[in-house]
Amino acid sequence: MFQVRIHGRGGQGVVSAAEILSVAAFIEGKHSQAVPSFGSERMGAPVVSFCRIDDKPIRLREPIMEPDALIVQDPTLFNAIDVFAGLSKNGYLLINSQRSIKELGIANAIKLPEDKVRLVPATEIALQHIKRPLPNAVLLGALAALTGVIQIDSVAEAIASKFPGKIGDVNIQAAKAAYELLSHNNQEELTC
Amino acid sequence: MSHQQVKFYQTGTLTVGNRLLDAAQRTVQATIDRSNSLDSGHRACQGCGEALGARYAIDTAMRETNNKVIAANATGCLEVFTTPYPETSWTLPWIHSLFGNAPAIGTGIAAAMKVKGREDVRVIAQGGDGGTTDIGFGCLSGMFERNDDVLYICYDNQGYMNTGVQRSSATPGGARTATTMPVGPEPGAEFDKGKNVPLIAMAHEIPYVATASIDRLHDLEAKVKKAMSVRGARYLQIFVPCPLGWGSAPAQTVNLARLAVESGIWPLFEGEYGEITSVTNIRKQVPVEEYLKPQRRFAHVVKNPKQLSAVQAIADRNIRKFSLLEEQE
Amino acid sequence: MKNTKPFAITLDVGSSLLNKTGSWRTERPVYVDRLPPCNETCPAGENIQEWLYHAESGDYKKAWEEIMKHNPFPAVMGRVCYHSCETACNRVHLDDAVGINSVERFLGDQALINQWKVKPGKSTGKKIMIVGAGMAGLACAYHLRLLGHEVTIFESSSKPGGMVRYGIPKYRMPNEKLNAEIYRIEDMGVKIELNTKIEDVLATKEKYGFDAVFLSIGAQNAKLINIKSDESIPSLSAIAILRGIEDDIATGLHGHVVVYGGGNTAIDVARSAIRMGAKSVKVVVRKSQEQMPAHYEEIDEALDEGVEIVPFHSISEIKKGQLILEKNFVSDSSSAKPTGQFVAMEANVVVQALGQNVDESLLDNLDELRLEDGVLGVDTHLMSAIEGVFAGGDMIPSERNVTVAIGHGKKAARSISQWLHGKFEKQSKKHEVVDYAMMNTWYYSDAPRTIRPMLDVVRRTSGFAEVVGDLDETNAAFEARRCMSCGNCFECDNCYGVCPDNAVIKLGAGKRFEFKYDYCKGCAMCATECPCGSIKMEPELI
Amino acid sequence: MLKQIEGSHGVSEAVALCRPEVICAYPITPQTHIVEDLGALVKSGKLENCEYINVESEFAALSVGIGSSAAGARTYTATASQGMLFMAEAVYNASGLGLPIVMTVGNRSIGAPINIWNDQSDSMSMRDAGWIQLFVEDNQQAVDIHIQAFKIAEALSLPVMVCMDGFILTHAIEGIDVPDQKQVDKFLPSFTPRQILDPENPISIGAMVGPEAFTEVRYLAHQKQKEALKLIPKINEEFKQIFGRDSGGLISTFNVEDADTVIVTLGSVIGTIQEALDEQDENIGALTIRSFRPFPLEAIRSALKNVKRVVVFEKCFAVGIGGIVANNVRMALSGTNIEVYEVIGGLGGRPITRKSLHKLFKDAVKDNLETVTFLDLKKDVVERELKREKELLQSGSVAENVLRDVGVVNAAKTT
Repeated sequence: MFQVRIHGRGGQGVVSAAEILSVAAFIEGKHSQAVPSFGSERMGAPVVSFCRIDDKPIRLREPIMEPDALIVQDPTLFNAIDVFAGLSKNGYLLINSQRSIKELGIANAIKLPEDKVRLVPATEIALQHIKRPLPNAVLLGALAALTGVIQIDSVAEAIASKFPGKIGDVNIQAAKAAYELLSHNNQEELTC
Repeated sequence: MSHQQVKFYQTGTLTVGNRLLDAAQRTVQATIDRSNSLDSGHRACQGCGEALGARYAIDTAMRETNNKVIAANATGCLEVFTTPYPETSWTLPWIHSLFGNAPAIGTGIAAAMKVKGREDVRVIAQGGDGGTTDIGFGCLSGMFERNDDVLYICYDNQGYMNTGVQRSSATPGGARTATTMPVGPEPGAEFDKGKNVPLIAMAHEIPYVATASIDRLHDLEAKVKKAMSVRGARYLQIFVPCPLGWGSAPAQTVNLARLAVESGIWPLFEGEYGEITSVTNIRKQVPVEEYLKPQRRFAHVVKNPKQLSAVQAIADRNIRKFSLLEEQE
Repeated sequence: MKNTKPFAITLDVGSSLLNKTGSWRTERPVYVDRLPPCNETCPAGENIQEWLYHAESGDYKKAWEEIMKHNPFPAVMGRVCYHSCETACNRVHLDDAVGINSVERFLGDQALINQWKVKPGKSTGKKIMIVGAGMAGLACAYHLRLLGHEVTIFESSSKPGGMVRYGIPKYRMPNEKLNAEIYRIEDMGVKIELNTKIEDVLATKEKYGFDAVFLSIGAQNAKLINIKSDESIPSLSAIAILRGIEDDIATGLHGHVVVYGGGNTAIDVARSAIRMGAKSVKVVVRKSQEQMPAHYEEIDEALDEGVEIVPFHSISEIKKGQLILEKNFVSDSSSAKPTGQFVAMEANVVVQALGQNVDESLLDNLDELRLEDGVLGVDTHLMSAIEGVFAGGDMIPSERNVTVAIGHGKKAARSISQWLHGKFEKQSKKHEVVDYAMMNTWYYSDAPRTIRPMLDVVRRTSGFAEVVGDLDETNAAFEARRCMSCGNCFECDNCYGVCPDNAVIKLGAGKRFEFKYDYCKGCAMCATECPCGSIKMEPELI
Repeated sequence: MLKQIEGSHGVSEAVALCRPEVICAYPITPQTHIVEDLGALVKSGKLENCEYINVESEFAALSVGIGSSAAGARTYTATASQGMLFMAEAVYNASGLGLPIVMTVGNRSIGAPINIWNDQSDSMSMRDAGWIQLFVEDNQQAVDIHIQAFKIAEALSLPVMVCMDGFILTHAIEGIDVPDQKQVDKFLPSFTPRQILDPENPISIGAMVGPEAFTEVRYLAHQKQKEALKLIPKINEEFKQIFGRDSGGLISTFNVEDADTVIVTLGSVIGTIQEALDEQDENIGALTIRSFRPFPLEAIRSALKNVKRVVVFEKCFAVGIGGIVANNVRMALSGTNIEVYEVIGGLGGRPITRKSLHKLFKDAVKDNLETVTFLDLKKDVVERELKREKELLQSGSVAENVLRDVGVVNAAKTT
């Protein structure tokens, strides 16, 4: 079973991200389960969502305590809550930021091999393609590239099913852009 | 006027029937084949105004719809005295659910009829003033606001008679009830409290609102007739004296209703979409004292000049507000 | 379809009929017919409420037939009856009395226009002799015919009708109407022997083999007083003058006319004098105008026409073409007292209208019968001291007016018929009279009495044209509809409507209602809301 | 057809497949997505011959349903938490009048303190209202049970509550096989009411019943629920024939045959429990109660007859006595000497983790449990509060004090 935990703020599509990810897995014939953090959060409040992917039916209903992958849609959360809680030693980490880990001042918090950590300017990419600061689809593209747990095409199809038409198209472009970015650029510029 | 006033010198259109009127102008109650929706054998007190008002209203609705009416009834006297197991006095399809939900029950029935394409079947929800102006008020306002195709009829006897005569928001100032006893410096129910639901109903701008009284049968039937001729939410509040709760003689029931109208205490009017469209004039104005005197619940008021003039002031205000003494066009 | 309904919470319609709430009752309502005040006061015993009921729905013939059960002279009554019924009418308390008299007059005239007739009863072979073709005699004859008896009337005058013809001027009672209603009676087979003065009643009875006799010669001898006079002014009798007018004989009324007396006859003469061109007409009465016996309507109309009333005076002497009047002092309603103060009054003729006496000559051959106080005594069946000889009208002790006379005629006819059958029936007990308080008059809508259009004074004074105008087809019905049907159900359906327990059965038009005592809880709402007071609450035997 | 959709969406599609004629609801978290979807289906015309009514309260919502059901319309509504309490009077009335309404409950706690998260206090508050109560384990079952619910309700002329854990199921997106219309029409005939308001055959529904017959009315209601004990498995079988899926009927068992210890529970938590059980070696089985009303005394008794101990794990609790489900289970096991422990967990949305469950299992097999155990209770917090209680005679609102101690940050973490 592969477990993904997504952190962000209300309005950034954190819940949609988990849903799209689960649909993408579903498209690939896998079993998957997406669950939002339950609550009455309003715009801007910290939000979490979860997605489990497995080859057999998923019975587990607990929140994801030990994610295999962590997506942080908003770096300002680092000061708010313990984003990294339970992240397994060889898990993946995706952060939406133009800055470096040092600049973000989280170097000590991260105990992962460099090839599992990526910083992606998701908001910028989103603004480029979607014309709105919605990093979620972008980061899913990045996740596909970083982990290979799902195919970028499945992500695209899932986005299309969630957002038919124009909005879907631009989101797919953005996701693919991030996918390309992570597939071809060397680690250097994306980690330090 | 809400109906054609035929002025026969003998009894005009004031009596129930009149052999000199042509059939069309006679009341439903005068007909030999009226439906008697609320039939004999019910357990209402002697001279019950509510039993009378209910039969007047429902029989008319039955006549207007060719006997296709379903009624929803709130908990209260009307429900208790008509349907104690194993006997029912209702001759039309009728349901009692709860005290506060009759309007919603009506909405549900109307929705069912709509979806089944039985829009020839009309729905009436009904209750006493307690079930209408107090506990059922939320559901009533909701039914109005959605403009559901339901006629709601409130039989107003100005208190919780079923539970032993307690104060409701329709209880008039000064009245003695079990919860507003005639003791202390302000004996009886306090003045300047309570609500005027007909006017609140009009504020919802529903198609039709009217007040009626069991002493004005032609007027009452004309209003039910009118109500049945339109679709959407409609409200009718009928004044029904209660010998038990008011401490009046059973034989005086209709007469008290008459005095309430003639004194201006109970203004009769119609409204459509929030506008008052007609008023039934006072015939022979009487001082409120004539209305209050035969009722034990006002015994202390009649002896108390301050309260007496307060009641008269209310009547005078009604007469001004609805111009009950002016000739209507 | 099998019953799938849940137990107890769902019930079948009609089940409450098993619950007989009639057992709650301590009082039970009952329908009653009470006596309306109009009927009670009518001297002719008409069932006024009943004929108005038919007139209300425009069935004028039925209404007329109802009158004819009691009174053969609706057209006459509608003009000369002093209608005590209207004074008694309960509607007075609401707005104004029902114009019963004018409706009756309308119905009477309708009958004449449409020539409605009445059939005599099946012949009994009995023969009755009537003396005097006044209202009493004619009414008696009519009712005897209804009962199937043969009737012959002997009348001394040249025309039938008595005081109505000879005592009431044309302007109040046009001849053609009177003649028509009398003819209708003759048409039923009544023989009238005119110009025949009966000298010996019993002999005549014997001679023609009559089975019974009715005396109704009236009181037609003027009561004249001797006024001290130098004959400088003629002093005439009112009766003679009115008779003269009828027979078109010169009356001697001219110049300044003074009428002495305050009764209807006095007013009739005074108003006739106006019409005959008198310079002035004064009516001298001993007491106040209010105390005059004449009917107030007559007095009012007379004043309108220019008649002058001179109250509190007596005529004491006629001297040198002048009347000497003495002032009277009237303490209370008691008799007038002379004061010794005198005044003179200009006059060309004095008319005495101080009352009439019965002609005693009839009794000369009837030893058993004597007048007491100027009238003939009779028993409750109007039979005199002589078996089979009955009497009525102005000649017996009672109020003297046309309607009373007609009432006597009816009563006598029925008594005679019973006497002929061997025994008098007992008087059936009268119903309780409806009092205004027994009614719920809120239900009667307000309506002004349809005022009888008065001909204007000038036209009236110019001749003997009829004074009082007619109702027509429509307003007659509407006037009738003002009747409150006191004490008698008119099927307004109130009881049927206001019963909270459906305990009243409507039996259909004309059949009235019944109570379902199984369910009636005895709330008495029906009795309270009955407009005409024809439901009564009676205690249950418990 | 298999779809990756939200539980609420699955339920709305299932309800729509049952061709409801009147739907009436008032929004309350976490039920909202279900009625929103249904509203859209009606408005768009995808769901035909159906009236969707937006009302002013839950009380009105179920009342409208009572009216439409009595008038012969197949009727659906949904609620949760406070909404359930606000409609409580109508809940009793609907069953008392014998009206086959189907209602989804998105299980949620009841305040105060107000709390929007999952537990089962709301359904439990109405456990004796005369409704049939079916608890589902996952969203597939939610879909399948709703379809069966209409058939059970209409067969018995009794209302049915389908209880699904709020958020955990209503908001979870997972694979659901949504049946097609033809299958559902084959399984569920159109509604033939036992009683109906009809001008052609008038009746009076809702009489006042006095002491002379009230006991009998209640007795008959009880017999009807006993009937349901036979009917629910029967209809589950019929469903299986057509759709090929088994919803378990009255109960589902998991390795109980030769277990010493059995965890008995309701609803979605069984998934996590099964995972936890697979990860350990103790001889523990599990049993879920699908039908809480009627309560399957016999089925549970025979399923557990050979075990040593039963641990009832429930997301609700009767203040002043303890577990609600546990006491019903004790009744099923009365006369046996099976030890029954009750564990209260997941109140107000507190996550139920495998970690905590493993500890619980270990203690259970060692009979190292108190009769009533609160899973993951913050002992330090309650002890501090209890101490304060002792010190001050009155201590103000317990809830406030606890929240102050726990602190907002911690509260956020627990999600």
